[in-house]
Amino acid sequence: MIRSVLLASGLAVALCIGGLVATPKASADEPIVIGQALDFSNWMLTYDGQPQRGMEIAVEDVNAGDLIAAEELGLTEVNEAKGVLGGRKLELIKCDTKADREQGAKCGAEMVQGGAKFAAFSCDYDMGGPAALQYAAAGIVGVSVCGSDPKIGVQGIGPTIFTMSTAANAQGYVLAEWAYKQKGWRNAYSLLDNSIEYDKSLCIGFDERWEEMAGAKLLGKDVFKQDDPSISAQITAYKAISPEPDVMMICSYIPGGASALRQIRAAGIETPVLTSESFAGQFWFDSVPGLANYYHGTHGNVFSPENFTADEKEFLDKYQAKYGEMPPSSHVYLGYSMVQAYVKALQQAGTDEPMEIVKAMETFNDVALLIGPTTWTADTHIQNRRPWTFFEAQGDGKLSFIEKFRAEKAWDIGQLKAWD
Amino acid sequence: MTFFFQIVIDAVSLGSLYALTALGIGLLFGILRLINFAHGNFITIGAYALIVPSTAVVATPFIGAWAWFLMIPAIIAIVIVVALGTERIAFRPLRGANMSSLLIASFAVSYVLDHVIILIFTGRPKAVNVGAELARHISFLDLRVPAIQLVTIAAAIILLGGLALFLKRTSYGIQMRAAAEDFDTARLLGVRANTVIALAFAISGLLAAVVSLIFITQTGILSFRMSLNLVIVAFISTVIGGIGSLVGAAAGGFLVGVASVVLQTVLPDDYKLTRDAFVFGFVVLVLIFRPDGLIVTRAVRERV
Amino acid sequence: MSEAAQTAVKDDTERLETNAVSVHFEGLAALEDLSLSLGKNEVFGLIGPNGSGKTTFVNVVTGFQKPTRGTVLLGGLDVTGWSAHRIGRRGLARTFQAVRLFRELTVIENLEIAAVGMGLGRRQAEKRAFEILAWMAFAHKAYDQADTLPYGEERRVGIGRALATAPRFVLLDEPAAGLTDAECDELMQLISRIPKDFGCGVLLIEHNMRVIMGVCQRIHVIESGKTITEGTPDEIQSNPEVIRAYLGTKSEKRRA
Amino acid sequence: MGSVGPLEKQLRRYWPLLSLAAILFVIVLVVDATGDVLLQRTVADGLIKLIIVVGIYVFMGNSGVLSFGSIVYMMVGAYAAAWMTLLPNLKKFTLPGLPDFLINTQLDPLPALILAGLVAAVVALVVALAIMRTNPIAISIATFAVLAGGYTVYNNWERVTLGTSSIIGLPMYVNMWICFYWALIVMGIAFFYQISRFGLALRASREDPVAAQAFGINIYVQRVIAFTLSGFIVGIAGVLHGHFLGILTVAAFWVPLTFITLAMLVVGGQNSLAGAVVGVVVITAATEVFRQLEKGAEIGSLVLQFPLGIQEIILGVIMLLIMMFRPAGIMGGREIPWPFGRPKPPRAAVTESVEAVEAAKPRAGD
Repeated sequence: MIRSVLLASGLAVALCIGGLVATPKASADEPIVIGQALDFSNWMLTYDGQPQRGMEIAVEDVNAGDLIAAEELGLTEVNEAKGVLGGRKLELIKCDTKADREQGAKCGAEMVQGGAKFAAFSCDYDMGGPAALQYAAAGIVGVSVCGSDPKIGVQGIGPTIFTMSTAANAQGYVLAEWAYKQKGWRNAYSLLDNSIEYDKSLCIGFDERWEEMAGAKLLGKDVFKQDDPSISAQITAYKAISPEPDVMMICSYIPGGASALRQIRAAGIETPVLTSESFAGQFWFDSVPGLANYYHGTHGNVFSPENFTADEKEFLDKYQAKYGEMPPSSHVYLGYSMVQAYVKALQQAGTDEPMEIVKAMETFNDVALLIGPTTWTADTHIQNRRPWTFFEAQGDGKLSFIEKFRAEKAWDIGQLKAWD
Repeated sequence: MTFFFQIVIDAVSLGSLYALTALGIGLLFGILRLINFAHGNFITIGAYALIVPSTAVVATPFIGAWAWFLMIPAIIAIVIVVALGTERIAFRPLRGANMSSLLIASFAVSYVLDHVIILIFTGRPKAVNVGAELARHISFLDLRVPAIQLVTIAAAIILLGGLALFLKRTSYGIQMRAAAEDFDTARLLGVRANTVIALAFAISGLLAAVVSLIFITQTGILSFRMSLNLVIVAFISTVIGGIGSLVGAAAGGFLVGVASVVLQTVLPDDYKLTRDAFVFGFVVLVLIFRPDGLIVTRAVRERV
Repeated sequence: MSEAAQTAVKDDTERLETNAVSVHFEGLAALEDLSLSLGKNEVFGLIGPNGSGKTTFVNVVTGFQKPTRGTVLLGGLDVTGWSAHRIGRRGLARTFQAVRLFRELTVIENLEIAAVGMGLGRRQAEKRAFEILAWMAFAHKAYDQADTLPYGEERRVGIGRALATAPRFVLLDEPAAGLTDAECDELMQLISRIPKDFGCGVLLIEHNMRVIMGVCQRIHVIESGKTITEGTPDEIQSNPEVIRAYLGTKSEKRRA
Repeated sequence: MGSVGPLEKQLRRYWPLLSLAAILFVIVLVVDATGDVLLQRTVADGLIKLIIVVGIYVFMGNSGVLSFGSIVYMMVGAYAAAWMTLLPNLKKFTLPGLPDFLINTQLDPLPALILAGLVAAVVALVVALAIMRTNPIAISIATFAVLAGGYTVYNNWERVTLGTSSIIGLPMYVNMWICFYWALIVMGIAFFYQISRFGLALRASREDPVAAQAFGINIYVQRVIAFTLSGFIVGIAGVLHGHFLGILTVAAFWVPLTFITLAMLVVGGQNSLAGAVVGVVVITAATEVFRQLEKGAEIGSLVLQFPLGIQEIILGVIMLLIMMFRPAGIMGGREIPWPFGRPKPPRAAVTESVEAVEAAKPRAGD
């Protein structure tokens, strides 16, 4: 009994000692610290992992004076000085959120305490939110590596919070416009996995834009859940739809999305399927053997070497040299671009004071980062019209580049103004 | 009419999958009062055994590449070994502990196995294509039915029938039934606890392996969280069916599966999202009005 | 003399009665037309061979079993079919064959619970519990955990627990089972003091003939769920039917 | 023997509570003195878990009925507090499904917290009235079914909970000390309940339901009381959780949190308040130590570092080992004992006891 109490107190004391860490103080000669409160080990790794690696490479590049597209971004002096603001090095500090909210908040606080004035947080709004709130409370710049919920940012968490990604509703817009204009489809059907907010916003955006366009009809929609072992009931319902839709928009993510697609194709439904970034590349293609009539829109191209731009090629060579493989998804560009954006903002502001960085970032207007033209304004800290890269799979087990496509109509983030 | 039969088959096959899972959980729950959340890990491990252990993003098939007559016994054997291993290492030392200790132990086992999977394979989902021919639809009359649904139904019938015969006809089966109804009395009557319990774990491993193969044929994708939902549903089914009653467990699983499909079909769009709330609401009602489940055994009656 | 005992109302008119109680299980009669009645100033014995229906009778009287026919009256009030806890609150306390102490609680808590169950607050309950413990010379073990007690003491606590409810009647279900002779003597001593000190009638169900004969004023004998006879210890001991049905065949039970 | 003063008697009576409070106070004080913000967050988070666990304990520990679904009351409390504390303007646009009176009011943290706890208590009461009549196993499963049902409803009730999205804009006033005060209050509630006649009656039903009924205890009523109280406490934990993180997501209130909190209770020992507290302290401390080790810790010249992801495996194994070697939990169902000897019965009772023995002697030969 007493032993138990002693054990408990002993652990508590160990806890106290374990927690005593020195706090580094920043000065002009010391490195500029960039925080990473990301999932390094749990299921969010699928989304956080690649941007995390992109950031690593970017930081190495800055410190080695080898930043991609330095000239276009007006950052040649960074490369010459092998560092930012006249030679200060960048340094990454990391914390594993383990896809856990409390741990996420703790990681956020840890980044602040570690001296970061610019820090990344998880893709998802609900997973990344706790860390972002810590950043916002401390007044440092927080950027989501790939969060697509428009409530991230000024409208939601706070004035210093940004995301690298495109709003999910805007992704729905660009997918709808592409399907309508480039493929000439008119009858659509949307299948929503309602387990996360991203997918809901995506399908809302798609449905909304689709029904606006002349002659386009939404013949039906249905829902399923990420962890449903079978979607046979939905398939049976789909088969009853007449005429057969031209395109099936699936708003889901891997693994549930791959499972749904396998069942759909196995049911003999060969309707063209359209998906967005959350289907995260082609690593899951074994799930749907001989996948054809599959169209996928995402941030950029890591799949079709013959279509790489010079910048992409330069980056992917570095990636391969460092990690010995090709990145599984274009999310990796988001991480690199985040550091590019920070460096540009630092140079522009001439200081690492967070509010100055925010002001600099809010002047970005189609700045050509690796991920593509990036725009932030005082009330929009998310992309709503960045070009989207389209691929198809036609039974050959890989994604082939089709084109980059930019939506005509930007999704209006003004709907969220009420959050202020 | 075709539509109707299609729905019936959808419902029966999902019901069969749940029934097989519920049976695996119900068996141990009946005998040991163990809510074995690690049952989900048995299913997950069976699926992961199909691919080469590696942290690479794209999975390489391992056992999944073998011919089916080698693959199926191999997966079954692996899962049975895992099930027996957890029994020997984790649950046997806890024999006689109360229900909450057992529950927490099974949670701990499940937690450890989850993270072993993460450590070996990472938390990223992995694709594997097994039984693609079965996933395809076959036609008869006007119906187009995925072969896997028929396989699921057939597997459920064969395994339930086989288990029923085993329990009725063999001496181990009779001992196991006695243990499920009243473990203490059964022990007094000379039932060998270790053997019967190990056997029960082996059977639950067998059932998990079959569910694993069906599941993966259906979905083609692996993730360490893949069977949590399945296990929750199966566990609830066990209770609806009647604690300690194996027929009840299977029937409960079947009922929940059918109810899910029917609700998914008949509910208006706005309410489809809350489908599960209806299912769970139904569960609460059953528990209130028939607290011992639909099939009552002696196991739940309190003796004065 | 304890306060509880002093304030107990010695109202002889209150009785515990059963009228033609019958219990049938799937057509088989476990009890058939059993009627008996006891007052608050006596120790009343109920005996019968194994399987004669004693346990069923106990369950009926205490509300754990509904009779198929017949009524149970407690102080004139019909309590037939009441739930166990209501009957308990009405003034019928009991012990159990299996003792059934609250094992992880202390002795004093076991007694307090009984008092609390009657609606007393914690402090009053504690006071009463100590009075009972004092009465049965057991206060020194008040803070022992119940599952650490030897068997004989467990039974004693069981009786104390029943008395802590300030009952009108107490039903003792085989309190002497498994006790040594010395412990039996102490037990008889204790039981015989209950009616006088607490104004509480005792219904004693027991196998041990020495205990039954030693403390009961009247004894009711049943066999196969039916009454054989009722009378004083002397009458019972000389009744040939009883000797045939019970004493004769179960003489080995007399451990005296 | 020596006389037992009234002060000592009171101290002894409240010792199980006082000793636990003292342990926590020391931990909080030391952590506060380090000035380490991260450590303070860890402790605050641990204290919120402690409130949850104590809440679960109030029902589960005293009744012996496994409660699987307590986290749903945490969710109810958390959202209720959010509805009461968010800016009216924000609510009008984001949570239009709320009734007008809720949209238009904005309460201070403290009244909101208490009201939200009461809302959770009322929900728990309604559930308890429905399910507590059945047998213990059915009750456990029913509590879980209620959790699953509530989770689904909140996950889809867009206009009131924002569904799968997260509510933000909650005032973030919660810090370690506030968590500590509430932990004390909640432990006090749990302790006074436990020594009250209601707690005693429920514990009796845990030990032996049949005997408890025979002694006038209405198990149904006692379970309902405890479950309601438990809902209140867990609801408060929900409020603190929301205002600590500043963000609310339905997905947070699901199986993982259910399991970790149950594990803390059972590992500590579900039958005593000390078990609940010790379980939380031990698991929180162990998790934190492993987390530090995962980052790499220098011990002398030795650098210890766990591979990523192994801390969970070790934690799971430790939990299993505790279950094996102390199936009743670390505390084994006991409270922290008074360090200065066993309690003594009132002298009067002992004296009388002796007299009774004396009085009995001559009659023993009858």
